[in-house]
Amino acid sequence: MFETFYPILFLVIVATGIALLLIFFSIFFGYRSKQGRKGNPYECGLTPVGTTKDPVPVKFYMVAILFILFDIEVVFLYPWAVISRKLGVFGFVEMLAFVIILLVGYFYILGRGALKWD
Amino acid sequence: MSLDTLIFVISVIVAVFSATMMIVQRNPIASVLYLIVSLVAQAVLYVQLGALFLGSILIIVYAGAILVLFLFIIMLLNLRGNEDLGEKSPLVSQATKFIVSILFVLELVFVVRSGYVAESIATGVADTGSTGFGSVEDVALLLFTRYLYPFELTSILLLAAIVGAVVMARRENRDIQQSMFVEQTPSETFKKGQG
Amino acid sequence: MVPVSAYLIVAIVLFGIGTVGVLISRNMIVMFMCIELMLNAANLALIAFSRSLEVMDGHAFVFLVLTVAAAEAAVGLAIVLAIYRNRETINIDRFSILKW
Amino acid sequence: MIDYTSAGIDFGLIAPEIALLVTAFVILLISSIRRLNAFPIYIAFIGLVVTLALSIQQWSNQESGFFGMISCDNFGIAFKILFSATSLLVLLLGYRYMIARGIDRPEYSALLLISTMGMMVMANTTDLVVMFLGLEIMSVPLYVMAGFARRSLRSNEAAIKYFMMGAFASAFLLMGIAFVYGASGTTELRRIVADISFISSRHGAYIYAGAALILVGFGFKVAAVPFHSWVPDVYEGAPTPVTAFFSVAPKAAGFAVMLRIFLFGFADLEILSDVFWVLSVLTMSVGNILALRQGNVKRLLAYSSIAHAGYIMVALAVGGEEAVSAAIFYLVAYTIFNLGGFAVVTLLETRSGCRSNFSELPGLAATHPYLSAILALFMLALGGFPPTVGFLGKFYLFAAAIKSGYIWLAVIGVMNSFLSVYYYLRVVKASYFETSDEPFTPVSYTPAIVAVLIITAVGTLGLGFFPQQLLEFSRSAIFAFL
Repeated sequence: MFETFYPILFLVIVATGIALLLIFFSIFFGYRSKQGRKGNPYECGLTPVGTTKDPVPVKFYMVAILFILFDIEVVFLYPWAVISRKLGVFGFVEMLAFVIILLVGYFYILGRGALKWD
Repeated sequence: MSLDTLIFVISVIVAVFSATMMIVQRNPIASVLYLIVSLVAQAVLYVQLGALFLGSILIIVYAGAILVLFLFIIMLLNLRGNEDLGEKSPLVSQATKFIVSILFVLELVFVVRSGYVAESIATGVADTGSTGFGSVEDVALLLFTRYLYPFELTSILLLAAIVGAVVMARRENRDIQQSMFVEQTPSETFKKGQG
Repeated sequence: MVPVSAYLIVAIVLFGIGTVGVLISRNMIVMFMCIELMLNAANLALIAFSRSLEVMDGHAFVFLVLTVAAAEAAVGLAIVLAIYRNRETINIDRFSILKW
Repeated sequence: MIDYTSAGIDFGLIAPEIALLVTAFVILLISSIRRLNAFPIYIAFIGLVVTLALSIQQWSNQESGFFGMISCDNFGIAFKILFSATSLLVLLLGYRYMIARGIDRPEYSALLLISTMGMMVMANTTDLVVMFLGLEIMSVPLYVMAGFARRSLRSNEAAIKYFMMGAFASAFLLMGIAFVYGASGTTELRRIVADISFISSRHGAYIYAGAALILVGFGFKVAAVPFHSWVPDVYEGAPTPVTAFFSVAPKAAGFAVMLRIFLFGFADLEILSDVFWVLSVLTMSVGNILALRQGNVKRLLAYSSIAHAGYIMVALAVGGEEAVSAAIFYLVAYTIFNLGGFAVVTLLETRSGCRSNFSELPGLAATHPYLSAILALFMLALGGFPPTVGFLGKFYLFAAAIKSGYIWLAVIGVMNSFLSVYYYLRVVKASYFETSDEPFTPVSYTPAIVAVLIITAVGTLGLGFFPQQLLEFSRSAIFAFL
């Protein structure tokens, strides 16, 4: 009774298989030489600057937090879209209210310059 | 030992093991990754219980977005788990907390065992997709008619969260000349690193 | 076949692990993640009950609870960030300036 | 097509909530365009006055709407009136303090309105799903308001502690709702009440576990004793107007929902009244005992709010219409004189560099006779002295307890009130009879806070002498669906 899931299972197995295979080949058959600049992190050929330890500037988090909240809005749209034809005008007005309330939030963010990238 | 029970046992072991590992970890990045693994295992349990749509939502939205936000914030705050966390709280208080929680769990497990649970699910669980249980259609139908009011309430909750997140996390220079409350301005090292 | 009560017991065990995590962990973010784990355990219990009742209400409610968890996570992390900018520590115990 | 005739989509039911929402939207949109300091406060004031009028006008039209998710009865409307009046007073109370602290951001009034709306949603439904969402809509703005003074470490600590406690309580509440749903097959309290006998016979274990978990969840929210450890730090860390709001409105909302769930939903589970008996005695005594040694008026009011939660829990232990109306009477009275007390504390703390410690009180009576008189009045009301409405509140509560046979509970309650009189009078003694060398820094009044002081003082004394109006109000505010 799991027939419906065999394709997904197969996909997962093949994907992980290929990934592991590649790693396995590069470890065991790869030519190894550890000297000079080869060990530096690759920064498109430029000489690498700074270390991986210095903190990421704080202003990136604002985008991340607001992404989560608007991601939830999109997730509500998905089941609504599935039955929007059956709900008709009632469903449309319902989702309109939902989106308008979040639009107020969006205009608030724009106005307050929360996403300003000075 | 049918396939169904096998999958159940495997995902339970993975879920419980990674949940405990999450707590024990010193490095918060490893904790987040263990929590993601635990959630994926729970999603398998959701699917086994017939909640196909919710299982996928759990992985896409929850493990995919929210826990990635946790990871992002941990990277942002540059936590390596090596901060000095002050002295460990006394062993006695930790032990009592542990025992209290174990008793609490045993109490609830006893409640479940004695409770009467309709065994109707003895029939195959996964193939219920066809009988209209757990598919997107049914959840959506219910969500947008009977749960109309809670649905609109969630948009207000999201608005409150947006305003809250902007207020708390936005950098305001007006704050710098602050009130008498300020006992300590942000330490020098942090200012330099603010970028 | 796996009876529903098995799923309930798993939900309760995860809930217990979350409670232990909240009480014992000393890093704010790990404590926060344990609360999220508890919320998910409650979701699992809801779905298990909804399965045994053959009623879909549990699913709609879990869908709404995921929204609540997301909103809580966003606000909670914003507060943690505000704290971190004021002070460098995330350790919950060191916050004792208000001890009576 | 789906028919919506039976849906009962009637916007009249949620008119006050919509008014609050629209006001919050206007504030948010305008504040995002221009930085006008006083503007949001005026809009919020107008919005709250409109909301108050709408909820009063809604009185006694008992119906349920939105697929049964909203049950708008006198009980809910009474709390709508209480919440809008409370947030109106808190808005006026805090305006001057926020400017002095430099944290008068426009979002403050918007968050206050959204939180009030969440409370109204909580109090006006018999569906556990909507209660949970209303609780979250109430709590999220409060977490942010607690940490509003972002640059102050105390405020940050208050925010994170309140957040962790709140989220922890919501997880327990959700697990409780899951168990109740599992036992009864529905989250609708009315259908649970309908077949409670069948449920408790077949799924007895589940319903009790669910009730216990819900009780733990709300225990945190209402700061009952075993779950009260977060209260002093959060109440003292948060800005004073926010603490005033904390100590009154979320507590009233928590009790509104607890009254609905435990006295209406699970009325037949006898063991619950014994649990509440123990809880209320514990909360009263520990709250009072801890308040004895406080050196700061703000912390003292925090512990006294725990003790008052214990008094109100007497109604939950006793049960029945008499107790519910006594609880509503007490909640209204407590809101009046507690907000008054916090108005005085806010005045004292607005002076730069001053906290509301006992050491700073001497000389208050000498320099500000009226202010110290009002402070003394509020302290007497909190202690439950006869002329004030505080005495009547406790009187009706304990009378209801005695009438239904809870003699010992009433006796312990009275003893606790006597114990509490001691620390309330310490405040009066400090401001009147003690003297200190350094001069008392003068307090600056604004029309808004003077209005709050007058309203609360007149309310405390007036209702003390003529309580019929409030008594009638709380008598008719019983569940319509009992």
